[in-house]
Amino acid sequence: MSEHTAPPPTTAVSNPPVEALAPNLGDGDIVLASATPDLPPPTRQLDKLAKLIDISKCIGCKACQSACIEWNDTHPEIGVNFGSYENPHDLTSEMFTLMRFNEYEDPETGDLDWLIRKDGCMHCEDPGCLKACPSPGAIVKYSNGIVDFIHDKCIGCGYCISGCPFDIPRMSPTKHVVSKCTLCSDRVAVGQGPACAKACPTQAIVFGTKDDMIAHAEERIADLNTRGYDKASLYDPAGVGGTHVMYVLPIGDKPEEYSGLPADPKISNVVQGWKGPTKSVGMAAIGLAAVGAVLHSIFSKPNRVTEHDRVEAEEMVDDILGPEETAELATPNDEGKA
Amino acid sequence: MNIDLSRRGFLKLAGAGVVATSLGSMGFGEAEAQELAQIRPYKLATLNETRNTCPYCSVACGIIMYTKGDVHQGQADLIHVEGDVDHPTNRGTLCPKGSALKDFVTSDTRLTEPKIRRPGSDSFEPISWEDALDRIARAIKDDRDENMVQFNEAGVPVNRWTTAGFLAASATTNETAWATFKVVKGMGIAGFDNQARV
Amino acid sequence: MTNSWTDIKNTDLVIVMGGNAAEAHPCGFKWVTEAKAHRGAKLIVVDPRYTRTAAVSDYYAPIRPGTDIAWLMGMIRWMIENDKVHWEYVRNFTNAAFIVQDGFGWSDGLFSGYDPEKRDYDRSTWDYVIGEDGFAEVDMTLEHPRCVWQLLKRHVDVYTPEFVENICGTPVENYLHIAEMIGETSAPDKTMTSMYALGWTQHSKGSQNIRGMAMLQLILGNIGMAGGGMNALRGHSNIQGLTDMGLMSNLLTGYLSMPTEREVDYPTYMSTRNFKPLRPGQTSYWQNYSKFMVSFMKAMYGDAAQAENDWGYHWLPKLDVPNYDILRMFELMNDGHVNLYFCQGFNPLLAFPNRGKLTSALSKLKLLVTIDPLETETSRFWENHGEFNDVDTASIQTEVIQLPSTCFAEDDGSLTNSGRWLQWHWKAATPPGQAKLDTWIMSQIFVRVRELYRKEGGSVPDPILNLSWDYADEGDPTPEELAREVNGRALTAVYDSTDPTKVVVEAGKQVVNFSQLRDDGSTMCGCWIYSGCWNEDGNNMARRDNEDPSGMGVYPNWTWSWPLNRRTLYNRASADMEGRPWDPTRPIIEWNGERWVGSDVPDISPTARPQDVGPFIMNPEGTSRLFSRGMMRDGPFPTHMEPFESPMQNVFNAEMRGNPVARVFEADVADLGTSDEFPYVGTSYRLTEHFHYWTKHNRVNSVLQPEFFVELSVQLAEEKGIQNGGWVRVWNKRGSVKAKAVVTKRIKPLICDGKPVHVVGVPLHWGFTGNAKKGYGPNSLTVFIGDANIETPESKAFLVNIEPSEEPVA
Amino acid sequence: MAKREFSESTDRIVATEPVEVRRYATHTRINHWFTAALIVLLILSGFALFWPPLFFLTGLFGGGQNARFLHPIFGVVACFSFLLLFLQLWKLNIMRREDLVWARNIRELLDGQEENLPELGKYNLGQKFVFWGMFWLLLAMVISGVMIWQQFFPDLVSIPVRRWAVLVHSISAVLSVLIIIVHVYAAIWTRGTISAMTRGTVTGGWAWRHHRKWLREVARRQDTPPAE
Repeated sequence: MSEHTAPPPTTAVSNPPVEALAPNLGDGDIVLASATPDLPPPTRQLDKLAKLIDISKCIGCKACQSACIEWNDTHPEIGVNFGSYENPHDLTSEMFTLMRFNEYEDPETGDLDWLIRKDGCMHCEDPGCLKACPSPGAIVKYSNGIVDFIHDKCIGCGYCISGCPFDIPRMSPTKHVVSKCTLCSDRVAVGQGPACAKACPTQAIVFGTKDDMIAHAEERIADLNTRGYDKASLYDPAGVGGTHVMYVLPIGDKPEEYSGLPADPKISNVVQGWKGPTKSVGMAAIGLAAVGAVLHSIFSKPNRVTEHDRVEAEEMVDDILGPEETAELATPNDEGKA
Repeated sequence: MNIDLSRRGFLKLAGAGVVATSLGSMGFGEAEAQELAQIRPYKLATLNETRNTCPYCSVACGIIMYTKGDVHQGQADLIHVEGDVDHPTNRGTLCPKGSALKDFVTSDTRLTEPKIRRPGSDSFEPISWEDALDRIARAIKDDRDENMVQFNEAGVPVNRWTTAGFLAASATTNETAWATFKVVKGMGIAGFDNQARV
Repeated sequence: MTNSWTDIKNTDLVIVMGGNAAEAHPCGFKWVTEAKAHRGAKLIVVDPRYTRTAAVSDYYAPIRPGTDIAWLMGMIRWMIENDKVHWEYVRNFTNAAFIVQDGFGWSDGLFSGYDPEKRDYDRSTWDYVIGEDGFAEVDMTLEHPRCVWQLLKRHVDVYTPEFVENICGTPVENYLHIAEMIGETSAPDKTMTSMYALGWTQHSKGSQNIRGMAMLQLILGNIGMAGGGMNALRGHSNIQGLTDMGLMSNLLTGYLSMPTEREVDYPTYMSTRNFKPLRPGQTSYWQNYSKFMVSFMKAMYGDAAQAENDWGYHWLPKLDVPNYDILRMFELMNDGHVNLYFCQGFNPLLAFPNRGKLTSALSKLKLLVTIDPLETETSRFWENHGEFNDVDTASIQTEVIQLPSTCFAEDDGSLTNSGRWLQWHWKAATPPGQAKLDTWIMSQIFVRVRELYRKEGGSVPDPILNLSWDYADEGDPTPEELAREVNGRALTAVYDSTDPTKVVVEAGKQVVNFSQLRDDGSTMCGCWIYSGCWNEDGNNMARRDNEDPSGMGVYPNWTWSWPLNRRTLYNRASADMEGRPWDPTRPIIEWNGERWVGSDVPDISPTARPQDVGPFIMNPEGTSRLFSRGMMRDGPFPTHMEPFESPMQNVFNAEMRGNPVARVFEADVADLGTSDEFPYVGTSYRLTEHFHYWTKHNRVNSVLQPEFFVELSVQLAEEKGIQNGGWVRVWNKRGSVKAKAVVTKRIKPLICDGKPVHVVGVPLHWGFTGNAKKGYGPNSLTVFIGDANIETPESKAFLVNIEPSEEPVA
Repeated sequence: MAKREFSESTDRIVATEPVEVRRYATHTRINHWFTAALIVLLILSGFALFWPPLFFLTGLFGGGQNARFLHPIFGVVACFSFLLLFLQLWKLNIMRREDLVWARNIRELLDGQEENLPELGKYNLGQKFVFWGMFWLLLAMVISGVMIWQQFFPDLVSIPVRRWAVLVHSISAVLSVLIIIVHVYAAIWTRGTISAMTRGTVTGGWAWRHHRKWLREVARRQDTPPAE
């Protein structure tokens, strides 16, 4: 490891270094960690980063998928064609990003639009996966916005899958750990941008500080407005506190048309209820019950069998059985006699 | 022991980190003491980089090849390929094919030894370079001597050899092309083309 | 490409027709998205399918495969009718004003001089009227009834928008909308760029498709302009280089042409190639032909090439037919006339039409040698793969030798990109196993053959014994040695052409460029257009200065571009008759009163006065050609011709099938089908996830597009009961393939001649070797007929039938 | 032979001086403790995944991955074990009128005044509540548990349903732990109870005090009419 630390990334248009640099992301940059209520405060605040996917420039070439596989050394299966350009057929624990295709005909004009969306982790400001995760530190969020899965802390419970509002994390059926896009945290750590953004032939995927990306998106939207896409918009959903992967949507008023991009994603109330009240109220109730029992045992005398009870019992038994049988049964005798 | 431990744990609800540490020290594998952040180790550190050009389409994107070892001093294995940001045309970008160039170079259907399929046989068998090249040279000599058209009816020297043909690779370098051109036209082969015909 | 990839960012309008740039050239297409984002440029896509390029287009229109000429002639008609013409450009920079001989004419879809027996034209009248002064007659008013402009107006008159719609299936309203968009670029300061590829070349009249657009671009004044031009997006990384380098049956290096039998000696050969100017003061650069030819012969035969033996002219093979192109070679092979065949990094079994015929032809060879880094279907054509390659292995007597070669990662050298940049690359990895460099393999074969001739003598040994082969290691020439040979050097001192006492190059030194070549044997040069690539300044192809002073994407010091490091061809045409740029905001070069100056190397003598010398210096006219004289076998103007297999008769001439002068081999006539038997139009294409037949060997690309499929419209699927994702069989007389069906809204039935025409899209990329699922290529179905001029097979339009089917058995 | 309404066939008086009554047969006791043990494991592994401060408990199972793997397996076994117990005990846990009277006077019970409480059979309402409570909660947990059993049923239900399942599962877990606390404490507070599940017998006094009808019936069932 060399002395000097890698600079913070500002763009994906950069050639990765070959010298060994100290990473610029570390414990001190973690602002959220799963199941870690008393996380030590970050030592500094990094610039917020974002990946912007301009669908109006995307040609659906899958360079992002290819670059993703190569950089992350994943091994998706060679599948089959099922009547679509989508391959693999869904995100998998070996395919972190996926081009989704939808042939959309404008209800008024009947004009065809081939809507192609790069699906993958949105790196939410308020990550549902992290909220749901029970394993301390298995999911972390850095102050630059990257939400990362720490595989050797993952216990394979799949709670993050229920927690995610975008249906992104995928469980490896063999390794029993969950995977998703890391926003190439290993590249970011040496001052680079994600492999997909670097590769994207038309630069439909761009990367930089979130402020720069929003400014860039505004330019793009202005251009789209002049081309008849007057509803063009930036997708940075507030429901999850904004995301660090954003889209420029030409048909901005119909995100669902982009292969089911949720119009108003947020962490499900059920998940909120489960990780919120249930946990606190539940554990409180259990605590109270336990304490209550202890106190009761201290401050109230226990319910004891009295001499009177013993006598009553013997009398009752004598009355029913009569002296002989009683005598036979005098001492403990499991065989007894019917 | 467990009871005791868990009590100690209860006393120490000071955050998983700390608890984990205490457990770790008690030899609980899963909860080994470890820093929270675990960025994947950066895989290009200390590799060699070499400028090259994508061999696929004619955009001819600039690429950087990251290798373990130096090709000029023995073995060099390709680890990663990425677009070259310095290149004016592709500015570091690569298409789905260029991004996966490493898989072409390291493909398990790369050819590694000369092979020969005998007439009627249902399989290839290995053959040494020497034998293969001698066999080819002999076949060329014999067929050329037999079928070279030296003169046409009018007695004009035409030196045309049409019973042999050569298809050249339009992914080879200009230098390879020049060597190939000299050899093939030099031998008088008329049926000489490359993919530009397709 | 007349322009460079990076120049596309300067355009106002991009038309992608006859290609699918986003899908086949994604990183080059970046410059289209740049032009859109930063110049507000618009993108038009005209294609039978709504492609991935169309997905980011501003306007899309469908067209029936193989009808581009009608579409383009209609556009020219509309431009003329609506005065969307760059008049000053047309008058001065094209041959619009030239007077054409009376004999020339056109009727019933045929030009004058047609001979149905020969299937050829007598082209003698397709030329200018030459005056007493030996120069062509012109009428600068363009009023003369026999001037090219008037002939053109008459020629395109029939192509009304309705007529075009009837043939092409492009709805009139779409067509007119596009006409409006294109028309705007007739303004001197507006440009359109045409990006095309095999969607235009792979037709029996491919060259005429391209001419059609070139003529439109000339009429709009878009050739030679920044952000303009005719941009052929070449398919392979060095297909430009191999063509420049003359690895073609009809070419020598640098577009010098192979001698034919009629050229009985060198003087006769040269007599048809001295190209004296057709207008006063014009450059007619081919006047230097002999300098390039002699220098080439010296490069081939060294000292053995002398004036006395016509520089070894007779050692070159002389052609008895126009072309020993690949189709002809396989035809000969199939007739048992070929014994030996070499495939160096080429997989013809999948790349060429009528696979059944190819297999039968390869089976008749004595020896097939394949040189490739990867397994190829060709090298295993004899191997049975069930339905995917159903051959009787035991009966195939061909011996096959498969030689493992290196790939790009393992060699040094230069590749010439589509924009004519020669870019040097460096090896990074060690070859696997015993794989060897192609240069080593070719040299080893050569030295062995030469040795046999030295020992045994034999038939015509001279060209082999005299072949110049002075490399440090004869068995293994280095790329550096070869590159320096290509650039050329002085063999003896070279003197100034005007001052014979002044030495311009000393003996043994590299020539600076082709201007120093001589025809007296004092210079040698492998490929004249590449001269300058490695001169005394060193390896210019390895230059890596990516500065762009003009900001117009010129990058003058990035590697090296032929000719003379020029980045935009015909750039003289970017300025008016006074030498002022048509668009002052996008100047390439301008006349400063004494010389041409600017961001690019002028495509004209730097001191040639703008009023005197025309921009198209390679043409004796000094102008470009709206009328191509006798240069093309199938007409001086493009005229609508149907594909050989078409759902529709030729509207001009019901008797006419395909291109009337295209070569058709007897044996293939029986294989042609008609629309009553095969009602659907098949067309072949590439997908962005794959590169031809290589990437099916790659795991990643096989993941991204794993399995062979065909695309068809929702309507056709319903008609045939085809399920999306289900198996279908597509067949015609030549073959049958089974594929998954992708039923899509992106292909819609076209109404042509009042009837719906269904298109079936057949992507290539699959075979029986590699990682991806086994599959077929479209070439099992395509027609074994090529373009009338250059013999590129008609793979983009053929007839098929389709039905639901079962999974094939491997 | 008197009819059996408030007792199991295995219940009997095993001694008279002092009176000692068999309350649980050996197999029933084994069944009970086996179930109890599994439930303890379930609580340890379950709460480790439910409440972060307890995550370290996964260490008891060799780490999170193992705890995650074992928990549902414990669960399934526990359910079968409980099912056996259920089949043995359900009849006498059916509600009766006197249970309501008993419930109304529950305060007196807590004050140790049981004079006015009705005579009870083998179980009082509290015990019945524990029994049925555990039954329904275990049922809920096994069903919801399978729905979120990622390793073996990854795609059994949709993600929204899965979210509900995990909520139901955790609420049920909390409730069942509350019940278990009541169960255990009641057993401790009511002296003389524990032996029922350890030795299997209770004293006559305990029986007379808390389950008089049961004692009476057990005695009657042992009374052989005098020979003529």
